[in-house]
Amino acid sequence: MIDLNLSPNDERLLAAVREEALIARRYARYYDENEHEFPPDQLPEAKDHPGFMSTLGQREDGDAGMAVMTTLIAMGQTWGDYSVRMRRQERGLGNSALQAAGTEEQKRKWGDKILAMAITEPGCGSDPSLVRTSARLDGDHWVLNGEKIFVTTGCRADGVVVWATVDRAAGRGGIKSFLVMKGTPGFIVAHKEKKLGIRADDTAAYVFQDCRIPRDHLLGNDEEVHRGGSGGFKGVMKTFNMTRPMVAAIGLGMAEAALDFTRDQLREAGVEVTYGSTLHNQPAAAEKFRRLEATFEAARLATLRASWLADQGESNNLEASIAKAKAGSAVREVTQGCIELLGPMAISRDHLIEKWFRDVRITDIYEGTGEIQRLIIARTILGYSRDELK
Amino acid sequence: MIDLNLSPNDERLLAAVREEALIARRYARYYDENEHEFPPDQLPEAKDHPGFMSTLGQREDGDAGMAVMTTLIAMGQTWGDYSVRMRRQERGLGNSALQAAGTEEQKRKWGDKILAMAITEPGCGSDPSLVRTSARLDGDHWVLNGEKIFVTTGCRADGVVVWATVDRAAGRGGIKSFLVMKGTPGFIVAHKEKKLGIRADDTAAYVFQDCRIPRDHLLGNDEEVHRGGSGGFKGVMKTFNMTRPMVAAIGLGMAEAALDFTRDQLREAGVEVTYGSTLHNQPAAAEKFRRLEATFEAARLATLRASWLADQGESNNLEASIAKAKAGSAVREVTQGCIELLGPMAISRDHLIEKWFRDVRITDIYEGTGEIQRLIIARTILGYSRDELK
Amino acid sequence: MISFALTDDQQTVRESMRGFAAAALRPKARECDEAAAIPDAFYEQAWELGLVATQLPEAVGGYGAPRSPLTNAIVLEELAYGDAALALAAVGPALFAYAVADQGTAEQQQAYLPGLCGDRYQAASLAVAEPSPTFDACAPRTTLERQGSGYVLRGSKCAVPLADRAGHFLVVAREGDGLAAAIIARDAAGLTIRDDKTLGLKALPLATLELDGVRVAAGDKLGGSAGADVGRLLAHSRVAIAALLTGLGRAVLDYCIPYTKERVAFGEAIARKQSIAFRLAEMQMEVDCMRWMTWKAASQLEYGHDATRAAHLARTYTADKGMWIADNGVQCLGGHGFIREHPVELWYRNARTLGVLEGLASV
Amino acid sequence: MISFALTDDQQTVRESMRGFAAAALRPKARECDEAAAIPDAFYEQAWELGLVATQLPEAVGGYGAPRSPLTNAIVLEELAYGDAALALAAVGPALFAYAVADQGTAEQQQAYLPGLCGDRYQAASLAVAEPSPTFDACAPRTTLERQGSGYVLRGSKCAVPLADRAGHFLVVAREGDGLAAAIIARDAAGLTIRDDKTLGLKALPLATLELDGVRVAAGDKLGGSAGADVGRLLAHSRVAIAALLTGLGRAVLDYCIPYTKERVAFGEAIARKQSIAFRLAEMQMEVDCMRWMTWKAASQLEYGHDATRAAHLARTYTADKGMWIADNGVQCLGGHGFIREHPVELWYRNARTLGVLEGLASV
Repeated sequence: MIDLNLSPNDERLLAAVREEALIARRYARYYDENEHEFPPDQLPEAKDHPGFMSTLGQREDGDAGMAVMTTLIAMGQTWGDYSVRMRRQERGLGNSALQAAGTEEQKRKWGDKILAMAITEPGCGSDPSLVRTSARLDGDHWVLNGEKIFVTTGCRADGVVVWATVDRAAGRGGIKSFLVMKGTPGFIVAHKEKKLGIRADDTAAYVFQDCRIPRDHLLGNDEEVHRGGSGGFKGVMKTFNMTRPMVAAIGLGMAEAALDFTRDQLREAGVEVTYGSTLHNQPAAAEKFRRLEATFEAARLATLRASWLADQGESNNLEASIAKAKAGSAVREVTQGCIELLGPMAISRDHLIEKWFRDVRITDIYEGTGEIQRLIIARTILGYSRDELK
Repeated sequence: MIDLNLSPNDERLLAAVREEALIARRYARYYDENEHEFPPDQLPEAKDHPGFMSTLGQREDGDAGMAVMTTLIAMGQTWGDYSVRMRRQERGLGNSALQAAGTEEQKRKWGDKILAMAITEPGCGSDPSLVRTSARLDGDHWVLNGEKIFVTTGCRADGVVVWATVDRAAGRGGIKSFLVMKGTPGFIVAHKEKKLGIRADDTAAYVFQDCRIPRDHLLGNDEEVHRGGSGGFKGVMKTFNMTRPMVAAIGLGMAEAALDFTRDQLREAGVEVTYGSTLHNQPAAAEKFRRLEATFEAARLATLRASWLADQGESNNLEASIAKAKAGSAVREVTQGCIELLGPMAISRDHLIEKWFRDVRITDIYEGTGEIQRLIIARTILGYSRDELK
Repeated sequence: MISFALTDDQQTVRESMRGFAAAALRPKARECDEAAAIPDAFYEQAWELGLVATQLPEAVGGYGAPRSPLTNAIVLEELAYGDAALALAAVGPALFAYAVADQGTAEQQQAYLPGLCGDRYQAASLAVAEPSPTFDACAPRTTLERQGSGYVLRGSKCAVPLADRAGHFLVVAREGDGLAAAIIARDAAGLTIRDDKTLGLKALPLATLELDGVRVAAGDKLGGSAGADVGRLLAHSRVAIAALLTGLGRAVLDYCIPYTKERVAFGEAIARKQSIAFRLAEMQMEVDCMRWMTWKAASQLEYGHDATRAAHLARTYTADKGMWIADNGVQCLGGHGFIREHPVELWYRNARTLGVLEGLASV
Repeated sequence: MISFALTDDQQTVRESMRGFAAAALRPKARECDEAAAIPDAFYEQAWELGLVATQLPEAVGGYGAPRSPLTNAIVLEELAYGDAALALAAVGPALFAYAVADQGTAEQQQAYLPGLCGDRYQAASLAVAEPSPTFDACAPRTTLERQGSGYVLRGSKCAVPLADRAGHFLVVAREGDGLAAAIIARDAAGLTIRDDKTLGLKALPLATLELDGVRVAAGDKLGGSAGADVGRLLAHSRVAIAALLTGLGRAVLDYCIPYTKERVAFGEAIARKQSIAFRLAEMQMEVDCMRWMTWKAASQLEYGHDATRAAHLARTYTADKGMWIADNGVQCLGGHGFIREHPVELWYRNARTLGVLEGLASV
């Protein structure tokens, strides 16, 4: 049965998420201005605050599925701030990779650690087949050499899932992922990058210099090199289907914050956004606001669609890319448009909207740029292979 | 000295052009609804009407150059209608090709004829190097075989400049243009196409079956086949630099008609478009109108820029493509937007705006699609060859 | 609950509508557009599907299936995938029927619905749009005023579907500061009907109604003296148009994919150029978004929430993106997109037409 | 006459400004943005170019060159190509100086202009923008009211450039139903100046002026009792911002071209992908259009026509396209576009900031 309305139970839960988010929002400016610092694992307010997880309680009939709910919770949290949380989340992207491609033993051993994921290198953007970081087998150890950049939560994670090639000649088939824990000799964590936005977030650069790790740190323990075909690469790629709707949701939460702020400001100034009447006789500001709202709503629904498919256990490769690509452009349009609507006041750092404008810009860039997502969508609908459409 | 204001003398001339255009506009609907007919060579009103050329008089200091003026006159004429004119224009695209690439003798011989230009074939869109129509030398005659489509003014022209290859192996270097007069055996003119818009215009399809023409009908008489390089192709390509700003102007004239109609209708309904005050407290309709107006103005200026360069005798290959590409998208945005502004009344065939919406759609398609223009622009600014950027 | 799952019934309906659109609509679309007419046989053929009667109460001769804006949104998308003009001809009478069924008094239902549940095609229509440059469905210029025991209608309406054959019209008008809808017969004194010639939907009979003091019996104001929620009625029609535009958008995309894969330029299929491939990807993104925006509004109607905002946003969004998709469809075909041998130029006209009209259909 | 031809003087000025921007602005842009400050040495260095004094009358110590909005539009494009914040610091005092020279009384010119023609950098500024969510330059909330022999100013202004060092401010306010501009000194009673921290143009000193009943002498209303054409003053500032956005847009494009030609992905330079190449082509188209829109408005000012409409359209157009270009500049660089090692993220912030402010510069 089609229903795109939230259940009362889910409404309650998301209200609790937003309540925490509003508290976290108080710290947003501080960590934006002090980018060398990290937000605490837990905010001072946490002690008097049960946390929304406690209000999750029993899922009831008519409640949304877990993937959908996770997406909506992420949206609610970033409605407060991208980086600051009442309590720090316990997982990184590497954990998803571990779940997707790790052996049972590996999941037991590292499941409780916070794992980042290191894919991008200075030489390769969103093209994983250009990975230069190498892994050489030396007795019972792998020896890693290479550089990684744009590693999300890379500074504070306990360890990382690194993409490296065991045989460059084999192309994508030679790419494997390895688990490396912090403190391993030869694993150097460079300072976090100075960025346009999401400054409190840690985005690290890694260097591996003859970094030796035990042989069984190869994720999935599949040492066979697949010639031609994508091979073990598939496993790690799975991660993307899980992360793209999340990344979309993270951006949309901030875009929604911008819309809410703008609506409130306009209302206080006497411009009420109403619905029903078409273009004419309406204030231009209200009409423009409604267009931005529609764009946001479309991206939000595309994201829920991708997550819902995941809940159904159905493939969502196409829909995950649609969600990511649509959100990537929607959040730019929305935050740019809100600042245009509010004018001079909106570019002041006395308000957070200028920060949301900077923060959301990452959405269309990381975890596969908008261009990469469109490639995936086009290949899918055209039935083209990677070689037929580059 | 930079000056983008028209001189009083040019204002007068263009006012006269518009006066004729308004008379021609009375016939626009009839020839749209009766697409098998052609507008007369001269309207009944012509006899009581001197025609704007008579008011051209002496050019004064401070008047615009001829290329600019020709562009503005074309804009003024299509402000009335795409096809209907007080007096039929005496030139086709083939005439431009003749001027650009013909020998003095050929110009003398065919200069007073109306010549269409036949480039596109069923198999090739905007890629002239795919021309299949062949020209074989047989004694003192060329023998043409092949098909052409989308030949503008193809039905009523006295003759045509046809692109054909004398040596397919030579690629672009083998492409030559030939003059074929109506009535030549083996030159079949098919019915004009049924189109979305510009229905009164004649767009013909040609078939050449062993069509024999004298050897000296080869434009420029250059029989040498240039291997590799574009060779004789360059001559015919020149034509494009002359036609692109014209094509832009033709579309912009109709877009301006749509803007003027919309402004008048809104005013009558009590929505005044004013300037100065920004977004807020303005009616949404007025704000949207101003955006359309700005887009139109930008395309108009880009077109004048390309024509002005021609007047200076400077190369305008880049600017001609910018004008064509910008106008191609601007006229779509403007006419689509005007109908949105006026709502239900605008889709009625009691008004011409729905016709302008259909007519302008050709602008981004013929004489090189918007995609081709962007290719040309990109190659120019990137310094890429045809092979480096396809 | 957040769910995109069709019921089994909805899946069945979607399949059968898809089949009907492919067999009876798409093949006729061009011919009907050129002739600016739809053969009577088509009306009867469509009528046999019982599209209108299905969701009308058994008491008036309907099949008594529950009213489902969601199911209807699915039906309209599939029919418009075939052809929007023929789709509107097929479901037109629902405009009047659903409004009366949802908001009419018992007497009104008994008086007007049985005729729409018969074996032969019966038309009735809704009059919303007006020929004013600042038309706003929520602020019509047409007025309904008390006069004696009844009311009187003054104003003019345009683009009224099926006006050439409708037995009755439901006319939306301003009553004092509010909105009302009144039922009038086609032979009512003071009513003149004039055919509209339009940019798109040419095959669909559309007309202007001149209402020169047309009398309305007291009992013929929708909902009786209590009146009706006209905003809700408009929401139903806006969601319907959003669904039609979604179907049209999908039709354009599905036509461009094989075409651009076959069409060769500069040595390879143009679909392999990023400029085309990325555009197709964008079309796919927007067709999806259009559908979800439509479903969101439809599900608010379905479950009795206020759908004013969602219907408004869905309408605006689908009008914009539908136009964008049709425009790019023409561009993907280049010169062929401008020729009436291919359907994209038809979709280009229909997209703009659907984008500015109101009250063409109902969910 | 329709001409795009620069005079010889204009070509010389353009070349020298291009050189100055490359040598003194672009290399300092990042450092100044991170420090949110401009070294005093830069102000003096820029002052030596005589940008402000050149077009001021000799009678007040200027070089007496004719006022030329077109020349100034060319200068601003070139300086903004280097860096918009530093450009605004360099030409800031012209905001006040040109307004007084164009519309001030003889007394006002004698009183305030000589100080701006000296050997050392002297700041004076213009206050237009206000911190209201519905700010409209033509309908300010700040008021100028008669009081005794003079006037009194009430309200608040924001994003006032060089407010940290300006000796005088020209404040735009509503006077009755019309607009007026009044000159006040920085030490005027009732005036409080508070630094603004902003999204972009971080290096440029911007501040909020609280005007708590600031007294204005009768002779300090711009144009005297007759008042001034404030609309024309605003047009001068809008054309200036349009010129700055044009320079910024060109800077983005010229940075992306070599970058995308060097950057390799999937085996070839990304500039060879149509998705990138066509975007660059679109940027080139819009940079050109932005310039012509700016020149159109500037040439109306230059030749004494009413430039209200052209300035409004140029401002709106360049704000939209400047934002679009900067946004795509970031996208062309991918992850590197988000890092503060490259200038595109700076241009992204500056484009949005320039797009919503008024009264930052004047032509």
